[in-house]
Amino acid sequence: MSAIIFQDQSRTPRAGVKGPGAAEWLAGLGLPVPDAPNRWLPVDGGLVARLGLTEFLVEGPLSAQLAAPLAHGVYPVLRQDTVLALSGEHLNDLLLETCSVDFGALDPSTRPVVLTTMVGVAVTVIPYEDKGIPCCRIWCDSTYGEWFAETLASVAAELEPTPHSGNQGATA
Amino acid sequence: MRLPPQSGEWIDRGQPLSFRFEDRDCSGFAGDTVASALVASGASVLGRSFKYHRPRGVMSAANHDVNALLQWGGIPNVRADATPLVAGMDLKAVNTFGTLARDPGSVLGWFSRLLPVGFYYKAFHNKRLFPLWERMFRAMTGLGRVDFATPRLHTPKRYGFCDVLVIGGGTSGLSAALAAAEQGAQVALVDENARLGGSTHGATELVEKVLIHPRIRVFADTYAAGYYADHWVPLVERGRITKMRARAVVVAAGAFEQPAVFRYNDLPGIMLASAAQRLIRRYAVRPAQRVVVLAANADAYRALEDFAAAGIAVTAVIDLRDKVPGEQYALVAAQGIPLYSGHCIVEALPAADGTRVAGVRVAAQGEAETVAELACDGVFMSVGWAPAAALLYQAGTKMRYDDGVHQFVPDKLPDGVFACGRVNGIHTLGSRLLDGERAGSAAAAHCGCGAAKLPSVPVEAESPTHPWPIVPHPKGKNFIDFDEDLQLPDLENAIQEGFDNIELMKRFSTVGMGPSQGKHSNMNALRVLARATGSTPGEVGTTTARPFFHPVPMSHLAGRGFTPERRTPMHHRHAAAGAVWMPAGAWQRPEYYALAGQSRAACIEAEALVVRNGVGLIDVGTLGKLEIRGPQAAEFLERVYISKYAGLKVGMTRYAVMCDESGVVIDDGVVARLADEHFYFTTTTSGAAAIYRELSRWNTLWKMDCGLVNLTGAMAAMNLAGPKARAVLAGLTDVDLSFPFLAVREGRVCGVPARLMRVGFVGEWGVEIHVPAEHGAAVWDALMEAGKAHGIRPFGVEAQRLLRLEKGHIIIGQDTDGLTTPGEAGLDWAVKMDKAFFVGQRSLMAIAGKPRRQQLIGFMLPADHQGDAPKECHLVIDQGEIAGRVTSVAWSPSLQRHIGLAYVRPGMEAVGSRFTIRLSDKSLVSAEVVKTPFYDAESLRQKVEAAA
Amino acid sequence: MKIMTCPVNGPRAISEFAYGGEIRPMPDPATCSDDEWADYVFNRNGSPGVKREWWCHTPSNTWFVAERDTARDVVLRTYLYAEGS
Amino acid sequence: MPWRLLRFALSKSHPEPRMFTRHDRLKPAYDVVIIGGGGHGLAAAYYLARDHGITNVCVLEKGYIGGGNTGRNTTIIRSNYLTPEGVKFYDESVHLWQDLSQEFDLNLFYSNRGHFTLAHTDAALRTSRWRAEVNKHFGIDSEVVGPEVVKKAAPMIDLSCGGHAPILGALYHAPGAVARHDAVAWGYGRGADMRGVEIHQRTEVLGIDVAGGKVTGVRTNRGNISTAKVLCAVAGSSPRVLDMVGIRSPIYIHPLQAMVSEPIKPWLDPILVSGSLHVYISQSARGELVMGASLDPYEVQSTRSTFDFPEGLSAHMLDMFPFLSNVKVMRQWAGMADMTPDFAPIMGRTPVEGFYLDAGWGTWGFKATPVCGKTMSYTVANDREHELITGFSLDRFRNFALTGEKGAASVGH
Repeated sequence: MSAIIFQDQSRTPRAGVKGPGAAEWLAGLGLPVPDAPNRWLPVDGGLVARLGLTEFLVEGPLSAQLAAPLAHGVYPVLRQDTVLALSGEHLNDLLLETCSVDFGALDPSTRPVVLTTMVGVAVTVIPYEDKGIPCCRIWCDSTYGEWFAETLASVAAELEPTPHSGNQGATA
Repeated sequence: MRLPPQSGEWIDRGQPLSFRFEDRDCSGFAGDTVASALVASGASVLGRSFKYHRPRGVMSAANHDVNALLQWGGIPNVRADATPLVAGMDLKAVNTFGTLARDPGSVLGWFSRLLPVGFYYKAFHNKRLFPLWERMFRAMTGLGRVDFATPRLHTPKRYGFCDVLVIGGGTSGLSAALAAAEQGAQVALVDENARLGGSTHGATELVEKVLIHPRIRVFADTYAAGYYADHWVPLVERGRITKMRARAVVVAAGAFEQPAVFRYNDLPGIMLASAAQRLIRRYAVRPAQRVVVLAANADAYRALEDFAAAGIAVTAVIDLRDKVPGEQYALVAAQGIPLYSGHCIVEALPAADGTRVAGVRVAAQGEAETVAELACDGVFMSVGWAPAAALLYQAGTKMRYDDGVHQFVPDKLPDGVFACGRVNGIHTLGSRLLDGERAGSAAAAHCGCGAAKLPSVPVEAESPTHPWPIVPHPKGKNFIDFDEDLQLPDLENAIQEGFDNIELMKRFSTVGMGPSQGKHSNMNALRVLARATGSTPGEVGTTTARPFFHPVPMSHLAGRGFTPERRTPMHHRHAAAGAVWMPAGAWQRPEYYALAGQSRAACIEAEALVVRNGVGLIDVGTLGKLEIRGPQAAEFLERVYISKYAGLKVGMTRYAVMCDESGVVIDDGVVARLADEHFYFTTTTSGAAAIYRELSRWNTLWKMDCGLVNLTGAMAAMNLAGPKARAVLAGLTDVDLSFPFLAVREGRVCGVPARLMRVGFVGEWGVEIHVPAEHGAAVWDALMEAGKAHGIRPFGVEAQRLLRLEKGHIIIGQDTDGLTTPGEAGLDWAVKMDKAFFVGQRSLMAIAGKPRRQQLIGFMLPADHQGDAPKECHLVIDQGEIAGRVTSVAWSPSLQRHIGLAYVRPGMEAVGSRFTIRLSDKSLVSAEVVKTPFYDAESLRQKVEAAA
Repeated sequence: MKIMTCPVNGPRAISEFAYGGEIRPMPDPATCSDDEWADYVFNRNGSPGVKREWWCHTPSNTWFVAERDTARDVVLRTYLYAEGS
Repeated sequence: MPWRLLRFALSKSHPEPRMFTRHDRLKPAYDVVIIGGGGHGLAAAYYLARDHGITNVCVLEKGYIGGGNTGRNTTIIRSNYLTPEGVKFYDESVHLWQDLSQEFDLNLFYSNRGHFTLAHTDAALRTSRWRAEVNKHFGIDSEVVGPEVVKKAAPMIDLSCGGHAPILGALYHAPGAVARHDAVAWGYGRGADMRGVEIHQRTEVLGIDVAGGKVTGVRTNRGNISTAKVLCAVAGSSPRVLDMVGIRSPIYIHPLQAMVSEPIKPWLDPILVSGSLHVYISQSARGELVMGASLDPYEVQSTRSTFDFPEGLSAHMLDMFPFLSNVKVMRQWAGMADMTPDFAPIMGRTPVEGFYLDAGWGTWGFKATPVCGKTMSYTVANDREHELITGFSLDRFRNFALTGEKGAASVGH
């Protein structure tokens, strides 16, 4: 089976902010603000992800803007995550062996942001497609980062070509 | 023996496989089960029974022939009837003394009169002799053997998702899957057999349709191990588990054909008619030549066709029913087979060597006198069925006993759970098709796919199950439970002894507790109990059907077994420096750094002395690191910590102790005020996650105008300490290091933003440096580099423990326990009862009036102390009574004394008084209560300006 | 595995959640008696029934309220504390 | 073969009487009504009749005897507790256990296997020493031992536990034992029955009558009874029964699950417990591995099973014993543990006169069965707590005077 490609993108500039005033404050900076929880929007060279109701993650050059003076109810969040970009035809098989969320049921075009656990580690996941190839971007606490990446890689390496044994040629 | 090719047979005659069984060379074909291959090569005895070591053969060929358990190398309890044949297998029967053919254990059969039900409760319990008996039992008990060389198998586990999960690939299951898929549902179909089709044994048109359907995923050779909340069903495949989350579940698990109960009904050659049919149709194996068919339903007569086709001569059909329906009678008449209706087998007759049935004695139902003795080498029984309802029970289905079909059927099904086919009391082929369609359609509709079709399913015209297929015999050996070697009298006797409800009978007699979990025994046992207590099977009820449906290997359950590991940014620096690790939750922390040729103690002592006399560096990045901002941030901290923070000056820090609502100390740390509405604070390593979560809960509850941020993983932290620490840091930071003890400053270290806190945990001039995690390693390297000239060394947790002990600082969880109040731990000075509120305050108020339980004090051993020193948790003894315990103790290289902390009874805490500590060897050590800190009593070293 | 529905993150395996116990009103520490306080600190409503409980979706640190029948382990509804009952 | 088994061969009919008399109806009044036909309730009935001559007693069981936690636990018996009151109490229990089989003339398979509490952290090692020292103080055989001793007792163990929880040592408790749990209930039941106690199964208590702060009667699905003394020994149902008499308690219910493997030839002699890995394991006389873990994480008053349990427990089992990979787990089940804030039971009189409580047994009720019966029967008979249980009174919570067992639970975890 075609391998799953791992890229460590932890060097991408990023910043976070949370609090009841965060959405308004970001909008005030001219950043696009996803109107629903757990959705993301692309911004040139990066993205703005809404993690739940009042927390945001900004990736890319625009994250520099979060250095702006704070407002009432706005709390900066230092982001030091390990960031992994995964892609490959059989990515979903890897996700099925490492996470209890049904990514297959999510529609990437709705720009979902998933806060869950993979192999026992809390993660933020954005599933998307690139030229028809399933991809996902995963953020996790950098102190778990090494073990997390090693573990995912070892699972990916063992993935079996067929989605499941005992399948008598039926399409999955 | 092997038959000529049968249409639709499962074996591949192009792939012969050779294997060994009991040191005999055998052969079979790909597609065989071990059992079918063995029967094909003429074996009739496949194993020995659990208790009496009686020879046993194929009985169900449906994965509950647990008398045919084999040892395959290191793999115990391999089920011959359910395990595909693999080339080169070397198999031995489990639970035999000597060999399978010659098993001296079978003499136990002669003693069976001496071994009544529950006999082991009735003897062997002489207090002195029991250990001997027990050794004997343990030598005889158990089945297969484990091979200690077996490696840990990492079996993959995956999550699966579908709309409708259909359990059972027989006629009704196939029909259900198809109906659901046709309505647009994503369907998963599971069957434990290698091929779909159930009792039709494979390649039907229906099977073809299912296999090619784009919305149906097929899991063959896979079993559903159990039903768990919210339609969560683990599917056990040979090499993995798929944890299937369905939106609706259709249970089409069918029914287990049930044995008749008569004397010697366990002889090899006596099997269920369905077992014989499997062997013939799937594996082209003829299990016998001349057989007697014991019948009580239409299935038996339908099977005659298969037997004839296989060239098996049927000597007679013995039917338990007085009246045999015309079309069934016609079938035997046509073949000229004698029919004994209203008769039963009272006894099977063993061949001379006892390893196979040689004939049967026939009598009229309820009569003792034999009317015929028929020679045969096989008996095929088809007298009834028991529903495979385990998953329905686990799902919470209410079942009722249906007198029309003499079986339990679903009465009230839980939401989203459906049943069809034999498990639903529907046995006729055409009806099973309809019932499957009904259930599949309804299940799809439940998931919002289409509307439920409601075909009317005709009720069974006649019962496929006989209500009493049981024949008593004065000499017993009429087996009900083949796993446990339980005979009819055993159950009758258990009932007589008062174990007369289904659960007690099961527990006392162990019926249904063997590896087959009662698949062939529970129903007959229940009938026996019902008759004995004059109640109906419905009133008796069934035992609870716990998971698993079939046993599941531990490697499958364990999967890969993920154990997350957490590493600070400096992890690899520690490894390179020879760190000896100690686990701290998910973290690995350096306990100390090993030096070639030096003992652990020496290394730790050296590290401590470097801090006292030079400079040391420790990674404290595992501490919880939190931030709180907002107008009410100070007030929030005042409510969760026992001290005051509203008045804390910007730029200063303060020790912080947290209690739970009962006033027990649960955590501590340091609070630093960076701005009026901005605090940065730490928690213990072990407390970090829970404390952040609990503070978040308080904040949700109190709805205060402030917000918490967890920076535990985002910030690296290290403590640079020692007289030369300032000199090391001076060249690396823009912060004026003359800032006072307990102050905090923000600035840059090695060009990166940093927070510097002047803390005194180890009692020297020291700075805790917090920087973003990505810069941790670089800052660490820079400090080590700059420290070279000053002889800097990294120090580990043990050295830090020693240093803090010299300062009399406590460690939460070591110097406190689950009941310790601040006062007991000597923290009265930190408790501000005059605050409006803090968590635990009200409890401390209530406790204040009561006598104290214990008091933490510092102690020293005499300077001239010889011999062993106390260890942590050695007891303080006062007048022969326990008066406390040591919580921390160490040899202080700086003081050249043994120092420690201990809890003592109130009244013993006076400085200068002596008390006694008892060591493990019961020797007593005298200690003196001393003031803490032990070292640098005035705490000047951490305050004074260290030489720049 | 059992499903718990986080009001923000949606239905998830219950292993993603931390249980915070039944929501019980705290008596006013200033006015309540020692006995009333001890009752609040230690005593529980241990009988089966529908209870309002604290639950936290740990990956997102979202605390919320679940109304759960503890006899059948069935979650009836979940909502954010701020949204009240 | 013991001669006594011969009688089964010699007699035509099965020469065994009923163990438990069947009583068609309840009497209108009893001196003592015991709610709960588990080990504790039946033991209390037995000792009431045997030691205190009180035989006008009925035991009310809503299901069948021994069907609750008595028949659902992993049968471990030990006395290596942390507090003086705990140690004395459980030590007395162990002594009673050792003679029960002969006393009952019923083989309970009381099997002294030795008990190791494995320590994987230095904190756990400290707690082990604490328990060992307290135990020895009261003459109980407990000792902190090194990994090599563990290895000697269970040579096939992986001391590194898969690399993530190395075993640093253990608390070895030689008296540690297991017993056939059901038989304990039957033995006490038969003994009580022979002495005139009535055991009523399938009899559910619907209410308890209290007048003027005193118990006056019990209402059941089979009629009402008047009595002045009620002993409540219902483990997971304790809060419900306490509600009937309006008593508030700190008891909360979490399920405790267990599982058992297919029978395999015995290879494991001692009982092993690992706090860090949440595993306890022993091998039964049938050759089955009996395995348990920690409490379920949240309150549930039912005995449902979860799949997370065998998943997690198996992973930790294989950390210790990798070679069990191919061994199959046959069955899982659950019980309802009645927990208290300080991990110690609640025993004795209550604010309602004539209502006696034996509850809060959490995960350790089985091992206490005999001593509970003895001390509770004394307490009921004399309306005064037996000296061994004075530390376990309900009002310790009102007085913020919790027992110290909580120490062990929080130190070293």
